[in-house]
Amino acid sequence: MNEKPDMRIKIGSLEMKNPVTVASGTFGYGPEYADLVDLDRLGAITVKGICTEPHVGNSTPRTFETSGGMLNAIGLPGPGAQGFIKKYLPFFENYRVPLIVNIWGKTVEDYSRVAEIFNDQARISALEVNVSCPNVKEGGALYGTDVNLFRTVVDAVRIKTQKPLIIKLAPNVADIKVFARAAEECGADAVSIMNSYPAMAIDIETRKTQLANRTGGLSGPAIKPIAIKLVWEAAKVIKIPIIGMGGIYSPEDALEFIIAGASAVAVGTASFTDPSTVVRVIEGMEKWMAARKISSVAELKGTVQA
Amino acid sequence: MNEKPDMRIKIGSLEMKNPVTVASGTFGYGPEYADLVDLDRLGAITVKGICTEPHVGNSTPRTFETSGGMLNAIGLPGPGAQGFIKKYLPFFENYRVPLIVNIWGKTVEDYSRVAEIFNDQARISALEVNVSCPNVKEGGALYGTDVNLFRTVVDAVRIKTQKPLIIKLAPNVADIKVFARAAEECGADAVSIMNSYPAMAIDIETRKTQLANRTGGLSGPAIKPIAIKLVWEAAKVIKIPIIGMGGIYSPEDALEFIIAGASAVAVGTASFTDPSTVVRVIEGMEKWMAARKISSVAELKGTVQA
Amino acid sequence: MTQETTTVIEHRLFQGDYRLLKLSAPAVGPLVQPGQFVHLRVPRLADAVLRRPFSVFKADAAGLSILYKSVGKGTAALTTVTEGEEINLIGPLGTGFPMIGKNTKTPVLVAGGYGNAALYLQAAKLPVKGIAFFGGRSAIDILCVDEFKTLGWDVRVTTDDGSLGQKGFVTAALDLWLAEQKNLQALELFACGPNAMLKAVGDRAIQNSLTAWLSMDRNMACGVGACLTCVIKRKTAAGWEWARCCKDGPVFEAREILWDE
Amino acid sequence: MTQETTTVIEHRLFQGDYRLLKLSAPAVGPLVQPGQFVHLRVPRLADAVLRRPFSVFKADAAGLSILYKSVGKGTAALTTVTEGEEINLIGPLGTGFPMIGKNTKTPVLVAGGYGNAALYLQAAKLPVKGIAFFGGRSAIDILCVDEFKTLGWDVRVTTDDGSLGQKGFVTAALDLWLAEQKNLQALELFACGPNAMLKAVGDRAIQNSLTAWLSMDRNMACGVGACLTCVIKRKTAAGWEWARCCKDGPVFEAREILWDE
Ligand SMILES: Cc1cc2nc3c(=O)[nH]c(=O)nc-3n(C[C@H](O)[C@H](O)[C@H](O)COP(=O)(O)OP(=O)(O)OC[C@H]3O[C@@H](n4cnc5c(N)ncnc54)[C@H](O)[C@@H]3O)c2cc1C
Ligand SMILES: Cc1cc2nc3c(=O)[nH]c(=O)nc-3n(C[C@H](O)[C@H](O)[C@H](O)COP(=O)(O)OP(=O)(O)OC[C@H]3O[C@@H](n4cnc5c(N)ncnc54)[C@H](O)[C@@H]3O)c2cc1C
Ligand SMILES: Cc1cc2nc3c(=O)[nH]c(=O)nc-3n(C[C@H](O)[C@H](O)[C@H](O)COP(=O)(O)O)c2cc1C
Ligand SMILES: Cc1cc2nc3c(=O)[nH]c(=O)nc-3n(C[C@H](O)[C@H](O)[C@H](O)COP(=O)(O)O)c2cc1C
Ligand code: FES
Ligand code: FES
Repeated sequence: MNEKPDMRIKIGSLEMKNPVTVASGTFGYGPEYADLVDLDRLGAITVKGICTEPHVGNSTPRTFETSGGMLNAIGLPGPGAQGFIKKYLPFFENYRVPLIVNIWGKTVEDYSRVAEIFNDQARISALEVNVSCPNVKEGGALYGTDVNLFRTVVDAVRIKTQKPLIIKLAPNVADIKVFARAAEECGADAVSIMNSYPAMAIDIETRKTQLANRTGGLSGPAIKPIAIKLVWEAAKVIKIPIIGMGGIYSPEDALEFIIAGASAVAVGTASFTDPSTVVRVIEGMEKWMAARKISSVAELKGTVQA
Repeated sequence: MNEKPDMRIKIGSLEMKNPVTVASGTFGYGPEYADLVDLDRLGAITVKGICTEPHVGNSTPRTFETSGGMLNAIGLPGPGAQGFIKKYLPFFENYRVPLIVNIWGKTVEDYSRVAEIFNDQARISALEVNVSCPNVKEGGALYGTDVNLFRTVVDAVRIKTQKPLIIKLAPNVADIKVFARAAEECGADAVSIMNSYPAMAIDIETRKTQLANRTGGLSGPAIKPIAIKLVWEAAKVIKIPIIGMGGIYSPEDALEFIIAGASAVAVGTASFTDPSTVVRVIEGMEKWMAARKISSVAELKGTVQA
Repeated sequence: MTQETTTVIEHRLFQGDYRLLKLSAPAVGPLVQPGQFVHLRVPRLADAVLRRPFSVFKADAAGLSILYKSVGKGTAALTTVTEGEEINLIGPLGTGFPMIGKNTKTPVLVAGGYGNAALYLQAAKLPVKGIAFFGGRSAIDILCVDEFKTLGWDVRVTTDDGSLGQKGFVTAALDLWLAEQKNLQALELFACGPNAMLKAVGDRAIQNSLTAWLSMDRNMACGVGACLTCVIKRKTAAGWEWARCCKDGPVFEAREILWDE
Repeated sequence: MTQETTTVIEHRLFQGDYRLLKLSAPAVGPLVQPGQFVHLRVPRLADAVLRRPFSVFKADAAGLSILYKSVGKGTAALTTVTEGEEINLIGPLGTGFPMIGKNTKTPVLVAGGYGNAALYLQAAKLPVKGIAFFGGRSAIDILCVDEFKTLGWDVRVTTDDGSLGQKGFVTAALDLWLAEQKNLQALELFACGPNAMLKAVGDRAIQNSLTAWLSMDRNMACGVGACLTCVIKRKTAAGWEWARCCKDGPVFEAREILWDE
């Protein structure tokens, strides 16, 4: 019948066989969903944020469900760079799927150091830099919303790694174009948009915030229209690829991001709702494109009417 | 049984018998919901944004439904200041409910002029300045996200009116505290938080944006956790009252805003879903407080645990 | 206009893809005028903030009914409501069809899709019965022919595939018929259906200096005139102004409407 | 662990506020071990992004059942599912109860609320039957007494209001009984219920150097160990580390747990 569309895309030197990955923090370190999802079916796997040293993260409660979304303030607990290499990297020897490691730090030196450590790991295909995590008081928020600090971090990481470098932008800025441009100018190979949006909920009976960390990040279908807008805006000013995310639940959602200007997409919160989402998205995109004789994702990218 | 709680609050010299108004643009100019809602039951009525001159607004489609919310890009059509005075102000002679008029402009002079015109109208109880409308390219977005322009507008309006002055903040800023403080310093009597959030949706079949204006503002339950966070942040740094809004659908939602630090609240999108919401919110708040022997809204305000 | 919690009295397949939903609405039912609509809060549509507008098919003191088709998530959810369930509605809304002018001898109805339902009350109310042109893709899409006949209307059907009545567009049938008429000034048109059909009917009316009342279907949010979502361009001396389909319409006279390109 | 679209075979009031939901789950059912849970996508909860976790009450090749109470919007929506409807689930999840130690002569079950259901498979599986302490507010809250008796367990009931069994807390009854025991080392505890009860059971076990397996109830998002929502503090040589209730638990040995304050 219809020919299979060409789903391949490139992020710097990283070739993905399809444009669909998972959002950092929503898919663990890889093994957690391996029983339920055929990992090698994905364009890439993006793991939870990792810092140089092991980190304990926030107290509980760490998540809270809201209308059409959820709040999270996990606080980036993790085994640290060496811990990740020892504990989780061997797992990926049994898979071919490209591995994107999300990194973060409390200081510029942290970022630089963790990038350096991972630069030597052949199994890691790309680094995604989280400058936008709204949960860690020690840095995240600041790096992502102050363009000078932002440049400092991107520069510091760029210098330490030859791997494709993805900068994950903070959504809570007046003008995303400023940060998208800065990332491109500092030599990033791609940007990802968006992280969860700073938000909060309160239990009116106890007067306590619903998250131990007080504030957290809003994710899920609720934020999709915000994410689409940010991707569309950024796509107007940069040439490097954009990985779009925020509330992707269906092939149609993913296609909306591509049409808005993203080269790739990530499925996040939807994996909690239904772990089969990410594969369903890949298959659905393929089918949708084939039915319309769209020969490649590249052809579809940014085709929203001006 | 239980005594009625004291629901009164003050916005500058404006005394409201309860802290509940409606969000500008979601309740027309007053008469539209008069058959369905007992207008005098409200703490105040806030009408759709008005500029000096009649304005035509955006093409259609102007709204689009999303998960847990909606996009709007109405584009501030309206009869202009004189048109409003002639066409709609007489209607309010039959009601006692305080009237808050939302104003906007394309230039600082527009803002100043419309404030001046309305300053002479005794039936108008307060002005709410929309510096945050994301839809009108000619200004809105800029005034609300650049703190210098922001101050210029607030100063220009303040000088022209003795009426209580409410500044409606834009949510899409890196730090809402900066704008809340600036409003207070420039002599505003209150701030309202938040306007709808810049967002977008695309029809993947036609590749057209779902709104003629391309982008629009996201409102409804989806954004409530963002609004709560912004109110909570602003409340930490200003003494003037905050009118909280964003996805209020129930008395519990309204109470959550009050506990986060708002003195008053506005029901917006919920009036479309159910016009009876605003009265249900007032009655429900009263009942909830009475049952817990909370004697006044003032007592409840900002009681979230630190 | 009032808000009422109604009860589903009857809910069944009506014809083809169309379902009949009958609600006990003692407050709203008796107030409905032909061409008006109701704004329903669809049950079990928890993540949707907007109501859905539907023309009133029939209405009396006992209740009101609508005919609808499942076309999206709201109408799909509506198909799952069961008898006895409650549905909140606001109505009656909008400015419906006027009485025929005093010089009108032959009222002419033109309808497609749910337009047949939207015109029923008008067809019943008009003191003179005339001719009704119903168009649709296929026989299954042509609603209520017998009901209009019973009211005394001369019903002419066209279908795109010729499976019922004349093959072709409803406007072609209307054209042929108009060409035969001696006294065009005795005619008055009432139409409800897809946009393209409405525009075609309006154009013919204007060419022939006839009055044509068109019921416009526009996406709505509030349904009561407050949000300015549902606007169309209405001609004025100076050019045009926005008019709200939910309040100033949905029925407009063809000459009032400024169609976008 | 697998994901399966199951069919509701039975759904009815079980006792008091509790409902029994039985699902045909040929893939998941046969894999369930005592103390494991399933993660359900609740139908008709369109604006909710999270699944809801429930302990498996009974399971076999034909299906599995849960006992649940309506406490919030997810469980309220669950009450509306009907026989024949489909429910998607992931399971079996978590690390459940272990077999009793080889020196254990008398296994002791302690349960409150849905804990009675969560312990049933373990009660059925254990080769030695011992004593079961069930607590609740009132007679209506004490589930499955006869089922446990049928399995051969000595069931002791306490209720806050004395409407069934002993009046008072389940832990008080446990204390009295423990005080009578000569050979504490022949005991092994298995508990599921409210947090305060679990902590009290754990404290007693530690004081008496007993092994106590506690099934912890924590809010969950992913249910599979990926999101780090459901963590509790587990003691380590150096201090403590986070352990995930959904993967490393829900069952933990009392000495492992570092209770917050
Ligand atoms: C005055 C009026 C009278 C109507 N009468 C009838 C009737 O009698 N029978 C009938 O079957 N349909 C009628 N419609 C159309 C009906 O309102 C839509 O089919 C319905 O809103 C679609 O909702 P959905 O959630 O299924 O579709 P979706 O496409 O999922 O809806 C998404 C949004 O678009 C809006 N929308 C989608 N299609 C339409 C449309 N054609 N018109 C207006 N809004 C739309 C919805 O209201 C909703 O806000 C009428 C519309 C109007 C304006
Ligand atoms: C391992 C495990 C096994 C469980 N087994 C059972 C069982 O067999 N029978 C039973 O009735 N209940 C059981 N629960 C509790 C059950 O999951 C909650 O009652 C249910 O999630 C409440 O959802 P809701 O939408 O009705 O409540 P809401 O309060 O509206 O839920 C909001 C959010 O809080 C979470 N939540 C609320 N209460 C709890 C709770 N007590 N535990 C965990 N998360 C909660 C929900 O999952 C949801 O994410 C179990 C919980 C866990 C963790
Ligand atoms: C539980 C949870 C944990 C997350 N952890 C991280 C993280 O470690 N690093 C990061 O850059 N983003 C993290 N995110 C943000 C997601 O990667 C993603 O940007 C966001 O959730 C929006 O996508 P979604 O709406 O599809 O979930 C996390 C999100 C959630 C819900
Ligand atoms: C249809 C529509 C029109 C609006 N028009 C205006 C306006 O004219 N001026 C303004 O300041 N805000 C306007 N708003 C924003 C609302 O006043 C409110 O800030 C926002 O919708 C968030 O509240 P909600 O989630 O309760 O709707 C409009 C919102 C909607 C949905
Ligand atoms: S739908 Fe709101 S004005 Fe018509
Ligand atoms: S619920 Fe996600 S790790 Fe346990």
